[in-house]
Amino acid sequence: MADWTSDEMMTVAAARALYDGVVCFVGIGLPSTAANLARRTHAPNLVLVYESGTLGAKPAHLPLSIGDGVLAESADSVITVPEVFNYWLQPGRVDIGFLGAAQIDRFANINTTVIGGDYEHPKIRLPGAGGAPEIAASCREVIVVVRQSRRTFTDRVDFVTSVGFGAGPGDRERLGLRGAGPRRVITDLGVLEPDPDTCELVLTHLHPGATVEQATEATGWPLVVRDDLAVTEPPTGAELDVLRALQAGAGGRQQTA
Amino acid sequence: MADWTSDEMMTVAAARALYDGVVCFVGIGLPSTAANLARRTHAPNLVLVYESGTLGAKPAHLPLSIGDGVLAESADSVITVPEVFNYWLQPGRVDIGFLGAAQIDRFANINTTVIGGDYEHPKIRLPGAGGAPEIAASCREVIVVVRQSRRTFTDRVDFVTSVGFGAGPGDRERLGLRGAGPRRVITDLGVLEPDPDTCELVLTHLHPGATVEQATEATGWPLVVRDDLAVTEPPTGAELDVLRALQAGAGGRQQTA
Amino acid sequence: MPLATFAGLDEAVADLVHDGDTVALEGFTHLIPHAAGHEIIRQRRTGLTLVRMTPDIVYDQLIGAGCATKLVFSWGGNPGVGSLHRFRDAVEHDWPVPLEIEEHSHAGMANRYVAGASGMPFAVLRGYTGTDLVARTATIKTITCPFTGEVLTAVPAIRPDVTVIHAQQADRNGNVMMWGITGVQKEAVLAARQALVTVEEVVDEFTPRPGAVVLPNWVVTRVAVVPGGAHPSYADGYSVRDNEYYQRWDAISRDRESFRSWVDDHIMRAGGE
Amino acid sequence: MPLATFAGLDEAVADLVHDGDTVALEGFTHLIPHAAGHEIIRQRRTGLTLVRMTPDIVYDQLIGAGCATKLVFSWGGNPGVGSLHRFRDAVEHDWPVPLEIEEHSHAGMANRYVAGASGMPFAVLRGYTGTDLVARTATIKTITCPFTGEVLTAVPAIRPDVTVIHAQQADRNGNVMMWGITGVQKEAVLAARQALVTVEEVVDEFTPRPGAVVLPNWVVTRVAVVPGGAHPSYADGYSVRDNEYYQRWDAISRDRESFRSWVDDHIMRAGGE
Repeated sequence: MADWTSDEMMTVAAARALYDGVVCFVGIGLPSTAANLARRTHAPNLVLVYESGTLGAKPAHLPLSIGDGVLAESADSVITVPEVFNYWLQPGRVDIGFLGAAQIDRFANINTTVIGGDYEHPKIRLPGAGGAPEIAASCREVIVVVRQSRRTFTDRVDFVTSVGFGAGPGDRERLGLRGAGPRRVITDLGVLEPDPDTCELVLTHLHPGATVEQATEATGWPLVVRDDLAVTEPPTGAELDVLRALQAGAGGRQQTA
Repeated sequence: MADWTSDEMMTVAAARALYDGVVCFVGIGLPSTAANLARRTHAPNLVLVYESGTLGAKPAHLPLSIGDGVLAESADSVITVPEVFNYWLQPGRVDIGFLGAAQIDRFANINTTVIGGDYEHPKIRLPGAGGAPEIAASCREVIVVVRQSRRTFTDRVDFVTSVGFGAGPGDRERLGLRGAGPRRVITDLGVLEPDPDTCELVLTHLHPGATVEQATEATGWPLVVRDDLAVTEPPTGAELDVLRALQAGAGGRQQTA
Repeated sequence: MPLATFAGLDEAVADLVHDGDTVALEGFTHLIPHAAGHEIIRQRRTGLTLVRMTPDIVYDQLIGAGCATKLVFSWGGNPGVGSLHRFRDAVEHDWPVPLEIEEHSHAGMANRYVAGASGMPFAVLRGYTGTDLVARTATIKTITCPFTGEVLTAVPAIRPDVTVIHAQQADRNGNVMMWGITGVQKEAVLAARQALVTVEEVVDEFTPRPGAVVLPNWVVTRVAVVPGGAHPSYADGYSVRDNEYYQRWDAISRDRESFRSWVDDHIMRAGGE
Repeated sequence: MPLATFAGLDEAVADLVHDGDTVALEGFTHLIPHAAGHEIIRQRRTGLTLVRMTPDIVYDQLIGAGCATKLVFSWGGNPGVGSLHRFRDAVEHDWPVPLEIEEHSHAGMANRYVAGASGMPFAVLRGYTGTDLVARTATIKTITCPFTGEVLTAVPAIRPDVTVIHAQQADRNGNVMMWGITGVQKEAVLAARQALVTVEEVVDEFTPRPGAVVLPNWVVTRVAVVPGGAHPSYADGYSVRDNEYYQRWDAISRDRESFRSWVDDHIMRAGGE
């Protein structure tokens, strides 16, 4: 019985996907946790960009919102929201964009808009696009972090909010999207990566304890498993210590300030 | 014999053209002198905007350049040059724009680009447009300050750098220029204003001591003199005191700082 | 040009916000003008087109109270908590009234405000390409670069009838200063025909601060002094974000009746803020 | 991404500025990178396309020294003094070499830098309409709003091979901070493929300041420490503008021979700054 949860494994795997010194566009929640974990472990020079306008934020604790005071105080520079998108994201200055998803399909297209029904009267109205469409288009590469389930991993998304590989090979180029698109999808079960030829998401890593059957069961299309399927290194004690300290201290200052 | 010069009269007349509380786009030189004179006399709430990015500058002494430190230190807000033009001038937030001219024609079109020869090899290469074309287009109204001579007041300018009334009535509307255009042209001899019907510059004021003959002689087109030709009030002692103090102190801080 | 004048929040909202207006309340997590939103509910405004990049609980409240018939936005959620239940109920079940939506991305909305602030009818960006938003949102079109032939995206300017923001300070002349994360508020104010600013306090003179944004009194219409007017959002230097409130809102807003009694107790009977 | 590195000014110019490059030296009266301009002359660069909103005496020097074959600009004069005699001599009499000009307005140039910084091929503005610049400058075109049908003006992005600016401070990691009037320098740096920044000094840590602009080390290529590198322009907090120098330049530059001997004495023999 592992002494860590599948969510902790997912967060640690996401943190490891960030190399030191890259510029990372961070959304609140798990991406922010993973990015701050990476900055405190193997990637001390990670540059965090939050869409609220903080460039190079170095929060002493996990921010609970995209606009926490701690982000502004610790940033190299606080800029306007139009500048974040026009001067920094749009020209391709951001190396890695972190995205979540309510639905993701076999070509890594993402839906965060509506599920079921029709657009005007959907069964589930989701928050919408936010910064995601342009993050997915303009970052040099994208990492998706999402819990794996048949409801989430659908053959086709109900609504394309952010483009992964569209309908397959060549679509990003046809659409003139400058970034390379999703490089990996990190879940609570393992890691999926786009097949270099088909652009379809295939299973490349299983987290310790997870099985191919679980992953297949949690995927809404016939999941291809790569021959060289690897097992993720389990979280190290150091990673877990930092992660749990981060989460214990989350927003602490907010309460006490 | 007047105890003031024609340049002092011109500057005082320009200052009087600024009402209290208006927003004024100021270029360096005589316009800046006139605007600062107005702010120290009848228009204490005049808002000075310099193209270097200082909104609401209140210089303690006359700046010698558009980007003097004293402008930034005394401004309500220092903004970027793109913001000056896009957020403040372009939307028509500036009431009055002050322009000079190397040539000005009967329809108040202004040339600050080239004189004589052809464009590639002109007889005289002037500095060029700077902010003038958009100041002339977007300010609610424009005031031109220029010494009057036959070389400067030409029937047609060699090059239209900034549009006054184009070829005559209706042209500004046809061009989609949103400001009203030149309201008056203040010279060392008097004041010219566009005729409401023809848009042609006609003589409406003479400064004390100047004659219609001088004005006609110094104008490159048959100068129409308005029936109700008025004589400008001479500079008051107070105006001259403030003006001379301003000019004596010009840039003083620059030297001593 | 007309200069900003001071007024009570109730008077300012009565003057500047009318039924059917297009109204933008901006503030990016920080400096969200909640008190002004509550006053709009209190004055029972209807038929509003509400504009905001990140409609969160203040818009959930306005929508649930029936003030809005249209929402122009790019992300509608309770940050860090989950759904906006009143927003969802309006879109999914037309309760209390049908809510038309005009949906964009953050990049598109930010550029629409920039175009409005710049006196331009539209803005150009790299955005939306390949997404289903292009088909769903009429205010997304393509435009071709006249120099390179490249095809890009155009979005129209946003020009609110009134923009409402919360700032830290005004001086006695009605100039406004805000600092910290200032988001898109300057553009939202400059894009609007009129602007209402609620402030924490009035000071004799501004102290220059790193990252401070000053809005001169000739681009502000009314200033209302409302200490804590951003709560449960915060004002850097004056308050911290009340994260529990955002969490509590999830339960309050889940159910129509509990929402209605919250409005009665906390807005209608509460009186001005 | 590659991070800024420190180098001597001579080495930095040798690395980043090549014959035939498009080079922008920016600085709006304040923070003009004169020393870097002199180093470019010293290294006898030729065939440069020089870009600058307000070419003043540093560009008069570069042009007179024969470094440039094209100038992209919006106002070329000696502020508060008069003509740029070397610029005029080049345009009027092809001396020392013919100078092609691409002439814009300030609004157009500012927007061209914004487009470059934004990764866009062009920018849209209200500008130039009715002026003779439209016929003379190929990089001014019209564009129609896809929503309103209104006809506006388009100008292409400026993308310099290298932008050179002067700032007050760098920290030891090569991040750059400038304050005071910062003009269009941020946009000019972000629009360029590479950026060279000369600074007054290196500090351990930046002190946050009102109006300060910070350029992170991942958008700067080289930092060269050149105290007084803006002279006769100034660096707020370090120096004041040397207005006499601008006045003296009028006489020095009026005559080809006096200019040439000035270059020999003050640039070539002077050695690095």
